[in-house]
Amino acid sequence: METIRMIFKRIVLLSTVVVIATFLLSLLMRLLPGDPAAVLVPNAPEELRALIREETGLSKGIFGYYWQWLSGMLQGDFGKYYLNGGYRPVSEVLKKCLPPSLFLILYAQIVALALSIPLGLISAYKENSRFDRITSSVLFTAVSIPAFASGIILSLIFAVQLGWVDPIGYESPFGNPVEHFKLMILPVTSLAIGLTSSYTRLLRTDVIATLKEDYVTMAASKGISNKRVLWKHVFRPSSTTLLTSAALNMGGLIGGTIIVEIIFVIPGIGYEIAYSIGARQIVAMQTLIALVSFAYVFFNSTVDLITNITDPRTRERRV
Amino acid sequence: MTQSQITRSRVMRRIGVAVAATIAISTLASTGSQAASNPSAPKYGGEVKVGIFDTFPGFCVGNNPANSALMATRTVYETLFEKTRGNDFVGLLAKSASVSADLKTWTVELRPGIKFHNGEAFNAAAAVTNFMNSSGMNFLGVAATKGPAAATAAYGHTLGTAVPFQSNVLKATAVGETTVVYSLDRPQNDFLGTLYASGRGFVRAPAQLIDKTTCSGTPIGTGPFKAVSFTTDEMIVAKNAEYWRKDPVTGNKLPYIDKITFTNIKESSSRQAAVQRGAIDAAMFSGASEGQYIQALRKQKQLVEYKSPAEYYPSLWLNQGKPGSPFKSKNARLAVLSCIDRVNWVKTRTKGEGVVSKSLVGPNNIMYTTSGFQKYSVEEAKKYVEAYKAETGATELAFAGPTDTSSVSVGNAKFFQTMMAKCGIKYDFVTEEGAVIIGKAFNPSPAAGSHYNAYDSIAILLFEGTDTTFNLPFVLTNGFASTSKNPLAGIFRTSIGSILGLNHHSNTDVDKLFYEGQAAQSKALAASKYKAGTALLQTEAIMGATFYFSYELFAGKSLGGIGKTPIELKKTQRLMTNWGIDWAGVYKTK
Amino acid sequence: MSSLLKIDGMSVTFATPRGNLRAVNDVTIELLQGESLGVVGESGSGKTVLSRATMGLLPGTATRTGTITYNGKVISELPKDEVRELWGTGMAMIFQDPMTALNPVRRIGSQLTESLTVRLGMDKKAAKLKAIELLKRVRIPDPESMLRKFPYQLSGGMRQRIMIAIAVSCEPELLFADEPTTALDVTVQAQVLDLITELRKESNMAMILVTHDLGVVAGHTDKIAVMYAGDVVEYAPTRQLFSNMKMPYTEALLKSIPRLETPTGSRLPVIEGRLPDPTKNEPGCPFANRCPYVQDKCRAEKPPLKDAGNNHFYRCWFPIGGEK
Amino acid sequence: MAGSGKAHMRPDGDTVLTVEDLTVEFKLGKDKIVKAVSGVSFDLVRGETLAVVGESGCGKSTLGKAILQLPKPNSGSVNFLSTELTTLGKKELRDMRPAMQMIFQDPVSSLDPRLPVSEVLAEPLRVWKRGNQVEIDAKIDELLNAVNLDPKVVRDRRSYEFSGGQCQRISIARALALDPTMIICDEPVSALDVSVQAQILNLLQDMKDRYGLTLMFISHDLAVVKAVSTRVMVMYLGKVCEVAPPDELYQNTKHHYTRALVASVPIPDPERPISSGFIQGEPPSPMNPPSGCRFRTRCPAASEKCAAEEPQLREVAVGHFVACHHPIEE
Amino acid sequence: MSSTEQIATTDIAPVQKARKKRPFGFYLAGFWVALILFLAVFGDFLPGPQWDESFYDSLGVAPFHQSHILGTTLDGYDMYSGLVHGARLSVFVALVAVIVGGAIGTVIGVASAYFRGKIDVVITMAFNIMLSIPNLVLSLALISVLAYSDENNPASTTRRVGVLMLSLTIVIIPILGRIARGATLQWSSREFVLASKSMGTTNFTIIRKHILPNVAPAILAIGFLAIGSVIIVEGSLAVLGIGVPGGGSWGSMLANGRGNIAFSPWEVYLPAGAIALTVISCNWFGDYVRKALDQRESKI
Repeated sequence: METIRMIFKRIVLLSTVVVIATFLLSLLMRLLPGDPAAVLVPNAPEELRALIREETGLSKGIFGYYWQWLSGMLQGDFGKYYLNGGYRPVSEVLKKCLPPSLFLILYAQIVALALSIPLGLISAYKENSRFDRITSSVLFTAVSIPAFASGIILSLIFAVQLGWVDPIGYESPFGNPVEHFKLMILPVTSLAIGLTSSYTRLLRTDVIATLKEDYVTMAASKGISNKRVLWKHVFRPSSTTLLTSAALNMGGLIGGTIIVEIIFVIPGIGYEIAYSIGARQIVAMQTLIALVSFAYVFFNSTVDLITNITDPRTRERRV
Repeated sequence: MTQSQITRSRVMRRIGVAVAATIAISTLASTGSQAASNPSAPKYGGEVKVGIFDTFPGFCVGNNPANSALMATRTVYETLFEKTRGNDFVGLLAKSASVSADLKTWTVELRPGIKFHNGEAFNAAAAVTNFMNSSGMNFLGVAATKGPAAATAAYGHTLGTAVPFQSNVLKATAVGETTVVYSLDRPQNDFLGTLYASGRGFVRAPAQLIDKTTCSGTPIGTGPFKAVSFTTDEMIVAKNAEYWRKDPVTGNKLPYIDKITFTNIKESSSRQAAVQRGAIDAAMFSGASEGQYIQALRKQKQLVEYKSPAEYYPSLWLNQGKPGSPFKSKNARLAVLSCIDRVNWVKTRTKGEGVVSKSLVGPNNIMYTTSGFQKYSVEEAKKYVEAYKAETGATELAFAGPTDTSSVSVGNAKFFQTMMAKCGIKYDFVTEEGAVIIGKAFNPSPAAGSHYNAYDSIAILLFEGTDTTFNLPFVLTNGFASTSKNPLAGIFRTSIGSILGLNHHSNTDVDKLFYEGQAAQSKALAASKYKAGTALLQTEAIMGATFYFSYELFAGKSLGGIGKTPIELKKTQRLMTNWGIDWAGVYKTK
Repeated sequence: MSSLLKIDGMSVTFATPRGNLRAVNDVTIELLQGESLGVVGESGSGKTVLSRATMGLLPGTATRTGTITYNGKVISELPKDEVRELWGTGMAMIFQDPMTALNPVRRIGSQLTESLTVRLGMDKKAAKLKAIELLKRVRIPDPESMLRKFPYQLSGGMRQRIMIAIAVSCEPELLFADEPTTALDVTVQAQVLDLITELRKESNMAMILVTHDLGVVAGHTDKIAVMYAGDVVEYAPTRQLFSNMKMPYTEALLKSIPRLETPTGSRLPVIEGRLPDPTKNEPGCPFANRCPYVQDKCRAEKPPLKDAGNNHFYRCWFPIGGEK
Repeated sequence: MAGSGKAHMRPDGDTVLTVEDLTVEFKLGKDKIVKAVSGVSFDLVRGETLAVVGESGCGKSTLGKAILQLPKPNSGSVNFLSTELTTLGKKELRDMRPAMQMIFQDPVSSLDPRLPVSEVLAEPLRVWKRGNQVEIDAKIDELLNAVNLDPKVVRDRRSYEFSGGQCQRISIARALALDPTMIICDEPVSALDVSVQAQILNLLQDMKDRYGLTLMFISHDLAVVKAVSTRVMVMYLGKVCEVAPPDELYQNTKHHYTRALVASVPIPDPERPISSGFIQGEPPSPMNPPSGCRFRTRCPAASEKCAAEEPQLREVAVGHFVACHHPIEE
Repeated sequence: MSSTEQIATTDIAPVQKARKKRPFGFYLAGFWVALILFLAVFGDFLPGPQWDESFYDSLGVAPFHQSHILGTTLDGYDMYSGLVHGARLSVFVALVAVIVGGAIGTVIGVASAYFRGKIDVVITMAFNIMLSIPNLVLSLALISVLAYSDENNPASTTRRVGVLMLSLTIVIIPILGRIARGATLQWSSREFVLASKSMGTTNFTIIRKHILPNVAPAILAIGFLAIGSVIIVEGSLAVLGIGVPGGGSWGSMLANGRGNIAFSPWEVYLPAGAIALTVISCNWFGDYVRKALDQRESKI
């Protein structure tokens, strides 16, 4: 009962945040000087602009426009690209661009977690050892190299000069799985570098703090093995922070993949966002950004909710 | 001058007509023949990936894909005519054409038995439907009875930019199944160029044209390949088993390849690396901005270069019409045009791949003349600046122009800015997405207080080829002549007709000279009129030029048959143009 | 009764950025089976370090010297894995703060049965039965439902009982109780102390009770070690200590505790001054500059541990009541 | 036990503070209300030290803060120096603040770690514009001397350079800065070592005598309370149990809860072990207190009456008040 | 009474001045940041080629050329003067965004946490909303709208730089605001705040004298990290083609040189190195401040 009420409250809060965020976005769009329809289709005759104003609801004032956009979204009408005379439904574009981004993010997360969990645990356990210091400084440097620089440099070295993989492109995993994974290596690497660094640092700090907790000493004083202490008593409470942060990154990464998708020519959602912003397709842009922020808020709330239910510590705070 | 706008511009793909066949075959024809030294019998099947550098905006009349995207589009759509390497016309969907003595009635015979991908027959009625759509006649018909909004609703979101190019046609009539008669307003010796053209002359299935909701997303043509899917950056086409063409030499049924994927790889280095590595089978490049990549790829033994003639002439348009623009003053125009350091531009910006201009167009073009062309001189430019200040009382000569967001374009703009600064001219650039720039430069209905062309100046590729059909609407004061009997002239003279002349000059002597050229009965007379027109444009400093260049396609040796399959015997279409190669006869060797 | 634990000359030093910090100095203590020892001192006296060092639960920055003999076996030189064998089954520990000493993300049941299954090799079912029995022993009502609870659902007293249940689950011979009641209210403190004493009696378990409160050790220990600045300054059977204390520090400490008998409004005796800096090795008695009986010798030379007979030891040149 | 009533009030005395029916509740989400203080009444006569004793959660600290209107109580009246504080406006309340001061439990947390001692002490003086810089400096030295700290040594140091006892001295000096009438001491010694604890308790006594203060001394430790107070009020779950002078309270305990508290105090004497025999278990949650007498769930003498009816404070001996239906008979 | 006068004075522990041996990284990072700041301020007065001049005769020369110490780009721009000029733009944009955004965020965050109640709910929600849009996307959207140029007033370079800074500032506000809010929550629950309140100090004075100075180090620590991320976001925007226009900043240099990486790789490596070193230095300082802060906190 308690949980259901909490879920309900979350949903209400989530919807409020998304509605306000998207409304502000529409408001932002209306800040554009001049006629928004002229921004959408710069070289169209007035008649066409009138038609587009009608179709998008731009003619109905900010609230009318927003309501039309929102109700359209709820009914699965995600708006259109009006570029260059023709138009394409955003939903059609989404169908194409979501899978590559999701795969990219998924792989980056898997790689980052697979690397950072052992690294973080070991370097925390051996705090201030040589291993810890080397790992820390390497990761410290790695996190400071922006994805665009690492992407470009990786592509130069491994694709252009060594020719191990193709520098660009995307293949569906269902059509050509080998090629899919090969093409994903470089973009996933350049995304995962930063992620691994921040996850490892996060986990390390958390584990070091946890190791100092009385309950860890208590567990050790039972005479159980170090390994068991580390996994059963240290990792689990520490992993909550890590997983929370990983899940939060899911939403953030959708936006963060823009650069990587552009450098490696992956037709994902980041690519489409950059494109729609560049082409001033404000309706499509609003939809895409709304989806990203929805994803972010959704992951955020879900993780919060799950930790709320599974991690007794947050319940403790609540009580 | 921002050349990459040039290469990327989504405007106006042009039409050419060979009135004078002065063009030498591509100097690189021999390069193309390297493939011949590696003979292998054509094979069926296989998939091909091609790298291009433009996006796909859609496939209806109103959508105007740019150069390299047109290469993909032309695998689906075909034109009535093609141009040969000898600058003659060869019928593609058409069989032949004839013209009346007064040059005002053109009769086109179509090839029989051709079918669209959806099974519809390609016939005279279909050709007329296509003309009615692209010329705006259909739009006008609905607009007249039901109003412009209904017309827009019926014919998609925008009209094609082909409208001014076809403004000289009063009527197209189907006579029987395979004959179309075009009645012209003024005499025109180069009319066939209107029916060829990069994109403007594409023939679409009537079913596609009628349905505005699917028009831009579902291309249905007669071409060797059928569209499978497309996104902004990728188009996939698959073999059209019913294709009508056969190799006239071997009698093989075309096409050979099963599937082609065209991918937009915006970044030149990525495209270069991809084709060099063999990740893609072929990639297209522009000599205007990708010199270093072209030169690097030339060194690759595993690749073959296919080069277009150097017939692409970017120019700098100075807007005389916009309020606040300094270019109403001839001194201001002369100052800017005298300040263009072409030699260093070509060296620095095109890495030597461009050719320094001596005229608004290259020597291959019938309009070519060096007369009146403004030469580079900082001293002269400074004098003109002073004269401009004295004339107008302005404290400085300052103007602005747009540049797209690519690093090459920004680099060009920066270079241009520094160049202008040396002559004491202040140039500001605005970075905007290419499509936005085009929209604002060619704006049919500007808001109150603004102008059709929003920019003081714009560097853009509008001139090309060996003839004038494609160039004319841009240099005239209006795409519709003042005397035009075209029913569209009334409503379009103010909007569509006037937007093409980006400089918005009012020198009707120019119109006169070019119309006389079109009406000339002899090539020599036509040439002299055109050259006089060009000279006038140059003397009056209405627009300027820096260099001209060619397009290249690099393909791996796994691709055979490029440029080897003529449409008809002895009538081989061009090997390589700004809209790429003909893919119908290409096959995979492995 | 035979000797269970013997600590001989144990010192513990921590490496800190300010230099080596001497937390425990040359401590010698012996504990018989079933005996309970109170270690008393103020904060910074080294009492907690003493208990953890004995068990071997020190962080990596600490160095321990001296010998520890447990059940006749020298364990101070054993590798960590072998020492660990003793934890839980031989020596067990309960901590000061029941809020932090239970793993917040694991259920009481799993924490309670962990040593049973891992250390004693019980199967799950047996472990659960044993856990329920343990909970009953520590007077927890409704033990079955308790197994499914998380620590946050319990009050402080309950948690401390759970912790005691965990500590005694493998029937250890020696229990380290580090300030087990400091975080509890007085009424609960009394209950918990009684519980510990009762459990000890039942299974003849020895205990080292570390606390700052002389009142707590008074009723619950057999002997007491008073610590000051890392030294055991007085070490005696409980009754002996209270009736015949030798060390001025012990006396001062005892006097400064407010009592119910203290007349209202009277001034309390105080200990002036402060603890010496544990990173500096100053000569003399560490209590010298706070001692009311200080003489020159105290400042010059550190007193050795002296025997007053009856297992009573102290570290003072001039003990109360004179030397024996 | 643990009831309401005003029998112990001394309306004729020279009262500094009169608290009547004070109630403080905190909301913890929907339907979760912590009833921290429920209808507590008491008064403070000039010059006395009232000790408020109880276990954690009994509402004693909340009571102290509510008197200072930090935050304002939910209901009840607080009359300080003949001024009703609960209804005062922001400005007027602020004007009353110098007369009532507070000393907190955590000596380190009650000093801003960034400010040197001189600034800590100067702050109240500046806020109330008590003199110019020279006068303020002089006052600071006087205060530091009063709490036995050498101004020359401590003036420019910051809180983390001091031990807990020294911090508490500075806190006392700060509380004295504005010459208050009343100081509320919220567990001032419970975070300190025993030896230091005695120093602070002595100091508080000295200050009280020297400045003629009225003290309210909040503590959980009966032994500490005994040493300093002139009157003791025992609280349980937000209610008053017993009010009496300390000697009377300990020698003639009437309330079962007080008896349990007294019995539980650890005595450093091996011959007198502490006893847990009188009560068992722990206090119930203040979110959901028992009906009637709030102590009845743990009381050995509880009857049906205790559940039905809340006991009122009544006088059982001179100055000794108890709220219990079944007080302990001698 | 047994206590002597002044007892408590004699036993004050002598101040333990930790030996101020700073790690080597401190000097390294400090040197780099000082160098960058020096170049940003005095770069124009240093001798060297024009940064925006294309040297026709030295296209793409490698570093250690006699007249172009760090080489030139393929388009003939001098790398050294480009980097010096870029230092100014990148650092200027980042500093302005973080300082202004940090100041606004701090004020909002502190006020929100100090006064709690409805304001806090609204502000927390506002921060969450802003944080729900990824940094890069938010600045992209803001720039594309704010820097939109209609035909009558083309967005000038100055305006676009302004808009860029404004957008990055807006992005920074919730990030630092949330830190300020968290730190304030923690500090305002300390008893000295209550003590100050109980003495009649006004809220404004409490915030100014007690909250802000204590919250400042936490904000400083995150502020350093934020400078690093702003430099990265600016670089990303440049790679997307909408950074500082005219190609002045490091990000734009890298974006412009990206295509030439196979021909003149120093065009990418040098600005990427400059960005990475600056970000590392900023992160390092942030970490250093945070560690110092943690140490101080643990003492408190």
